[in-house]
Amino acid sequence: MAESLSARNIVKRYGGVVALSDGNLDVHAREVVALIGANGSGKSTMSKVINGVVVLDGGQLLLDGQPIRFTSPQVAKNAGISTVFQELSLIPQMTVAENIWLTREPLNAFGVVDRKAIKTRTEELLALFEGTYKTALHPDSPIASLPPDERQIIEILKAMSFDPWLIILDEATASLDSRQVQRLFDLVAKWKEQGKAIVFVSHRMEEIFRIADKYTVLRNGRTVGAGSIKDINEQQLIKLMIEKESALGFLRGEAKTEEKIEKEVSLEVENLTSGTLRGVSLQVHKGELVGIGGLQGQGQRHLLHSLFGDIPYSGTVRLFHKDVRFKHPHEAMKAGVALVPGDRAKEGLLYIRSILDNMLLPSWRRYGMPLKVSNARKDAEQTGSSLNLKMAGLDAPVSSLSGGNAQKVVIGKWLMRNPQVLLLDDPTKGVDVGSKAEFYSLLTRLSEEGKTILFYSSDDEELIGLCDRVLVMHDGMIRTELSGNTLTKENLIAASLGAGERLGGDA
Amino acid sequence: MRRPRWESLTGRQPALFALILLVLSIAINLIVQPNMFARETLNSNMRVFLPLILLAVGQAIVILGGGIDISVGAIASIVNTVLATRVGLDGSPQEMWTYVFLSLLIGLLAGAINGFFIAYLRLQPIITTYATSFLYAGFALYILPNPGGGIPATIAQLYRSSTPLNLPLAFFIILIVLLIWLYLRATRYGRFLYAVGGRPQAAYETAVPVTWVQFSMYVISGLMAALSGIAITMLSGSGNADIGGPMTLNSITAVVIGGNALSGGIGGVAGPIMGAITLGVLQNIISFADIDTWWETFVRATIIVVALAAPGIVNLFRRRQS
Amino acid sequence: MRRPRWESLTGRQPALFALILLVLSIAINLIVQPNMFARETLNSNMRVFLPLILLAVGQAIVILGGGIDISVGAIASIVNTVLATRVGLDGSPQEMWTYVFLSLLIGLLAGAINGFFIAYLRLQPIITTYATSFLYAGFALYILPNPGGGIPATIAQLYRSSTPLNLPLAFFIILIVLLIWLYLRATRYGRFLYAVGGRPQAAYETAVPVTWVQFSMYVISGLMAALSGIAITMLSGSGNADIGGPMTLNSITAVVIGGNALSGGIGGVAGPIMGAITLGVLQNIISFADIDTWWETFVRATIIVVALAAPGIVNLFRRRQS
Amino acid sequence: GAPQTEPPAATQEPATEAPATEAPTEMPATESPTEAPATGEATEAPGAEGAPFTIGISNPFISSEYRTQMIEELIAVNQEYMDQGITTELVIESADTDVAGQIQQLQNLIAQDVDAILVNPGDVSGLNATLQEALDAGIIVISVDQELDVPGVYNVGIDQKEWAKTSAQWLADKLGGEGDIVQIEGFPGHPANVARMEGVAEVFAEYPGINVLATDTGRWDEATGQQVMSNFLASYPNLDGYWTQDGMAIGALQAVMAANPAQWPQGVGEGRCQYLRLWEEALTLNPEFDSIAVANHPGVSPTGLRIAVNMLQGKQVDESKLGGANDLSFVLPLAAVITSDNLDEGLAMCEGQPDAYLLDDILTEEEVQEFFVQ
Ligand SMILES: Nc1ncnc2c1ncn2[C@@H]1O[C@H](COP(=O)(O)OP(=O)(O)OP(=O)(O)O)[C@@H](O)[C@H]1O
Ligand SMILES: Nc1ncnc2c1ncn2[C@@H]1O[C@H](COP(=O)(O)OP(=O)(O)OP(=O)(O)O)[C@@H](O)[C@H]1O
Ligand SMILES: [Mg+2]
Ligand SMILES: [Mg+2]
Repeated sequence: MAESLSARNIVKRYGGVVALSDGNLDVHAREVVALIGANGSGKSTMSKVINGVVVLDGGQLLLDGQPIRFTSPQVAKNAGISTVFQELSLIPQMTVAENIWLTREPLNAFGVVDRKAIKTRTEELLALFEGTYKTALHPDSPIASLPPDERQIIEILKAMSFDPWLIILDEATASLDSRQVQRLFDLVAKWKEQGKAIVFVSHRMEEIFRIADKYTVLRNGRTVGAGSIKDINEQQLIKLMIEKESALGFLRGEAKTEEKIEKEVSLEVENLTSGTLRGVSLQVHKGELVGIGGLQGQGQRHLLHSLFGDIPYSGTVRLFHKDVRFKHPHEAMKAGVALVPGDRAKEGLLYIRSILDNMLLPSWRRYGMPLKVSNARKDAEQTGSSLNLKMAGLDAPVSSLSGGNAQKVVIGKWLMRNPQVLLLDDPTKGVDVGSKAEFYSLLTRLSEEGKTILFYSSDDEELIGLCDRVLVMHDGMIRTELSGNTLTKENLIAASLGAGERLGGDA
Repeated sequence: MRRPRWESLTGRQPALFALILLVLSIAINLIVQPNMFARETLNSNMRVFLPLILLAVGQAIVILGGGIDISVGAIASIVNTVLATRVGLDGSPQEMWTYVFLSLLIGLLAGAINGFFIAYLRLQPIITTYATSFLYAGFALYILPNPGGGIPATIAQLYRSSTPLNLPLAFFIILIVLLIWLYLRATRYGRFLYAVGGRPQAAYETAVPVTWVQFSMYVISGLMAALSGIAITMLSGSGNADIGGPMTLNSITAVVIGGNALSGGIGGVAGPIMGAITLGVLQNIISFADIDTWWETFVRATIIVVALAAPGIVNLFRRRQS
Repeated sequence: MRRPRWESLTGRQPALFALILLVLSIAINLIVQPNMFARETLNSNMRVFLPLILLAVGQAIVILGGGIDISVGAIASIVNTVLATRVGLDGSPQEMWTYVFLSLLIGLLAGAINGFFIAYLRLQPIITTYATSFLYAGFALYILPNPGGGIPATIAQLYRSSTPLNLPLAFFIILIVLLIWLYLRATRYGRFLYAVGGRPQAAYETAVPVTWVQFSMYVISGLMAALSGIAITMLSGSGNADIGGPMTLNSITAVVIGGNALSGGIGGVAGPIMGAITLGVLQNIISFADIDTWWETFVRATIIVVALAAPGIVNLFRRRQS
Repeated sequence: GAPQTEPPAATQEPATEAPATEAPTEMPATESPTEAPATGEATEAPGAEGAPFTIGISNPFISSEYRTQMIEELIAVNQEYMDQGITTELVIESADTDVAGQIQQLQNLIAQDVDAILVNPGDVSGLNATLQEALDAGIIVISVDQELDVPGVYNVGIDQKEWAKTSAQWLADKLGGEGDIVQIEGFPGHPANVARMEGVAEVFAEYPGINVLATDTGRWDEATGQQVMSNFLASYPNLDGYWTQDGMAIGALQAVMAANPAQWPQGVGEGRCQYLRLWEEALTLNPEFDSIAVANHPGVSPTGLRIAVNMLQGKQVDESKLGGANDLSFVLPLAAVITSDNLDEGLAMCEGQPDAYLLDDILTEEEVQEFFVQ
């Protein structure tokens, strides 16, 4: 097993875009290096250079001090490097077991894949995350049928099954809930013990300080800092990541005041029931920012999509005191409701079309017939900059954006409709700290303008920092409501696990 | 700001390559047929190209929207047989216009059937239209089992030899089609079309009326096929149930040469029009270059291969360089 | 654990629908042609179906891997013309086997050319193979401009009337092909094929040799096309440069009826084999049901539409219900 | 179209001395083995009294006027025999299909125990083995419209080469052996096209003054023929003549009429009512125009049916009357040769017929008897 890998002065260009101009990274066995940076700073590109998926245009890779060229993923795999890809490397049509063991299937004497062995070994791997996924997850489940968090788990297990000495986790925690993250960190600790090296990419500061030993910061494709995590604090890290220190203070929102409660009720849900939802009732006021929390897959997305007319349901929904029952997202949009979907890889974006096209798709109506494209362009530019969107230009295709920036396009296109009710389905997955801050201030501004916001996030920090109230869902029901000083991390976790009733006493 | 690179040029102007190819082939044609731009020659060429051009426009829109329509040729055949049997060689101009109107309805209906299966029943476009192409071709054959019939010579003559402003009639028709397309592209419908072709699921999530857009694009394609059928009837003056069949693959070729991505969402209509003209000009070149009949097939094949593969190969070299 | 739903049945056994369709059409055929299972009848049917079956197998593999091969018919034509001109009506059996071997090499080469363009130069499969189909068809025409030539009658007879174990020879060939496929599918190569067809980018990132797999599947398809060309030469006993052309679209139809997704990654080879047989049986039914000539085209088209559309429609109802 | 039981006229015969009288004597020797199946059939099925006979038709291409007229006439002639109790309803296998498909058609006919098969082959040799199987099963096989080389299979048709020579000869004569011409051919490689173009080349080879400027394919398609002719006219404004065939002739003439050049080329036409009517119209535009229309008539098939019935009834074919490449062909006279001299007659034959109607001739029962041993 190797002892160290170094990347020196890496340059990588995509057409005219320079993704990495001077990337440096050192990682040694038995340590976790946090690779951090704003969206589009080149973290994923660095990962792809190290694992051979893209070929570098300049610079050098050193394995145990020896120069090495990775011309294809095979070469890197043989050198013991494996990756959890930000956009996942799973084949939707194939099963869990087939995906995990792809290229390393155990074979019998005739070169035939040993299906039994595969199944047993997959079950062993799945056991590592036992209890954090739905029971239906099974070695023979097709990937296409799995929710994002379960796919992420499979991607992690797949990377692990190579038994590499270096594992790159590119935003592996973005789709995971706190319990799943904990399991992953337990594994990381074990890997360290076994002498493995880990590169950990995340936008969640709390996670970085929890498991990283070292840090490397990328800014605009350039490594601007590296060192031991002990020697640095969060504010300093963030300062390294972003040039301007805009809206940083907002990061840990101060406790909200209760003054908004008097305002009128804008969204009222009674006994909403569908496939997974088992009678959800809630009220949101105008100008209120209400969070929805809980573990993955407790019905949060179902709730949002039902409200958006995407999933049929029974029960009543009142919007501004009028009973509504949207049969199609179209109707919801007409009534001023917008949903920012979470799984950007699957929904939302037209990758081959331009950023402009994507941002304006839901809003063209406003621009007349024929369309006044220059006005639209101006508006899109404005929304883009309010979200800190890093792009070559509005006419560049979305496929040229980094993961986090693509997500900003998804958010931006819905904000451009200027909705009255904003449903957010885990929108900040993979969005960097700086942009998150801008996004939070944008949300706060919107709620101050009187918009109604229902905000689901898998990031507990975010809910606590941003929301007036948090409704914690468990098993298709709202179990607990946290607000004011009951809105703490401990309570949120306890409630997520279904310990709703005991809460009052704990606080 | 930045100097335009080949990539961004072809990316934003997918028709650029089609234009180069067209200019090139016209140049060669001029060598072998120097009087190519004489009014008569130009007109006799353009009126022959027009049916394919119209078909390619419809095909381009469907392909832009992420579909494909294998039945366009058969729809043109139906229209041709209807006109040839119902109007007849000694029909009145009035009858002709009535049946031209009926032809458009037929195109609309045939397109709507395709659209219904594909947009509402979610069947695969290539297979569905391949299957309906049998139905439509069978129907054309049923209407006119034997080539024959026709339209009044005076009306055919109108199409064949009108040259308003000393320009072929076909120019004006192409211009009108192009203007309608440019308007359409600048409307919300145009944006929806690109969105649906880009990624229907994403478009749906954005509340683009995907089903309706898909349905409508097959209707447009049916309509264009009907227009093509009318044009070819005017050109030949007679009916033949097989007349449209061979044009289907040519229309797809024209669209691809025109720079549209077969996977949808990229391209336009001007490119495919140029592609269709290029195909016609190539035919001319081969015919005038006095190539031995046996080599013709070969030369033709090679030219098509090059035309189809060239953008890909250019891309490849670009990629290698960067 | 869970009761098997139609969805999961067709999802995991995409060939199920093809099987139902096949059984159904055989049942109807039995009504109109009661002696269908007599050895002679069975043999004479199977030997006619075999060329399409072999073509469909190659096509199925390419489609599974996310591609498509429009040139298979033309490759079969080359092989047919080579055998018919080089072996000749009075060639020796030994010559025949030499040229059968050469035919396989030709199929391999033609497939490799396709594969090179598509896998290494990254050109679009549908366009590339459409273009090479012109080249290959032109080449076949060059080898044998006029239909004619042939293979020794004794060898044709061997193919036409061998019935080992009282079963048509075709059965054994199909069985061998199926066994090879089942083996292939169970190997790592099989997994790679499904992975590349499913999501090539992900496969690439997982260190699957994507380029190589893509290349190899066109080679396989070329090889199967050559086998198909050999079979059709044995069947007809003579050469005709146009012989394979019409079979290409039929092979795609067979694959789709067989339950494979045109988008790749789903399906197998047994389904397409059943699909090809179904197409042949349908032809039989139409011919025995004594349908009036003009309606035949219509009936044929309708049956194909239904066969192609049925899985989609079933899916639709399933979706509506859930 | 109304079935034509009364053949238009026997008047067209002079045009062709049937080129059928070569090597009549050596034949019997080589023919005797192949005669065997036919005689076998005669004894198995008890001759004329074994009736009614079932006759099957295999046709792989449907969308042409020729094929439709052929099928209609077959049905009409068969009706005569049915009325006499000699045959049953025809078993018709007719659909657009490829070689494998026609093999399947033939196999299905064999499986249905027909007594005779009339096949219009889509491939000159691809059906040979299957037809041999039919012969082995004691079925009488007659190939119409296309000469096959299978011992035991009789062919019925016109001589394609002779057919083409007739009009080429006319053109050469008309131009006085001198002038610039163009040619529009059918599908390159199609056997009929090959035979025809050979004939045309033979004729023009004898006239060094005739200068073939260009040859292009009109793919046997009227619209393509028109386009090709338009192109020719644009680049060779002083054409003296053109040679073409079948439906392309209509397109070519339309192109000439549309271009209306100062000097019209003289051109070859086809024996179809639409052409004759167009010709008549062309004369109003330019009385100088002259043409010739030679029919490639579908009536050869119903004539073939009559021959099949006679064979089924046990009559002996008079081998000495056969011709063609292998002396196994009933070479029928051309049905109609229309020139400016008898254009009126041609138009009269078209009276009441649709445009698509091809001038036709079906041999009568008596005429067919000529081919059998008396
Ligand atoms: N395939 C591509 N084509 C063109 N440009 C690309 C491509 N992939 C990435 N880029 C560009 O390269 C830069 C770095 O992207 P990268 O994905 O490495 O960022 P990242 O640090 O991973 O960001 P995120 O946190 O959003 O995932 C971005 O500006 C992006 O737009
Ligand atoms: N949906 C769209 N959103 C934003 N810009 C667009 C869109 N469609 C076209 N454009 C812009 O318009 C210009 C021309 O577009 P396009 O390539 O579609 O041309 P076009 O007129 O369709 O050409 P033609 O019709 O061949 O092919 C480009 O600069 C392109 O970026
Ligand atoms: Mg990234
Ligand atoms: Mg364009």
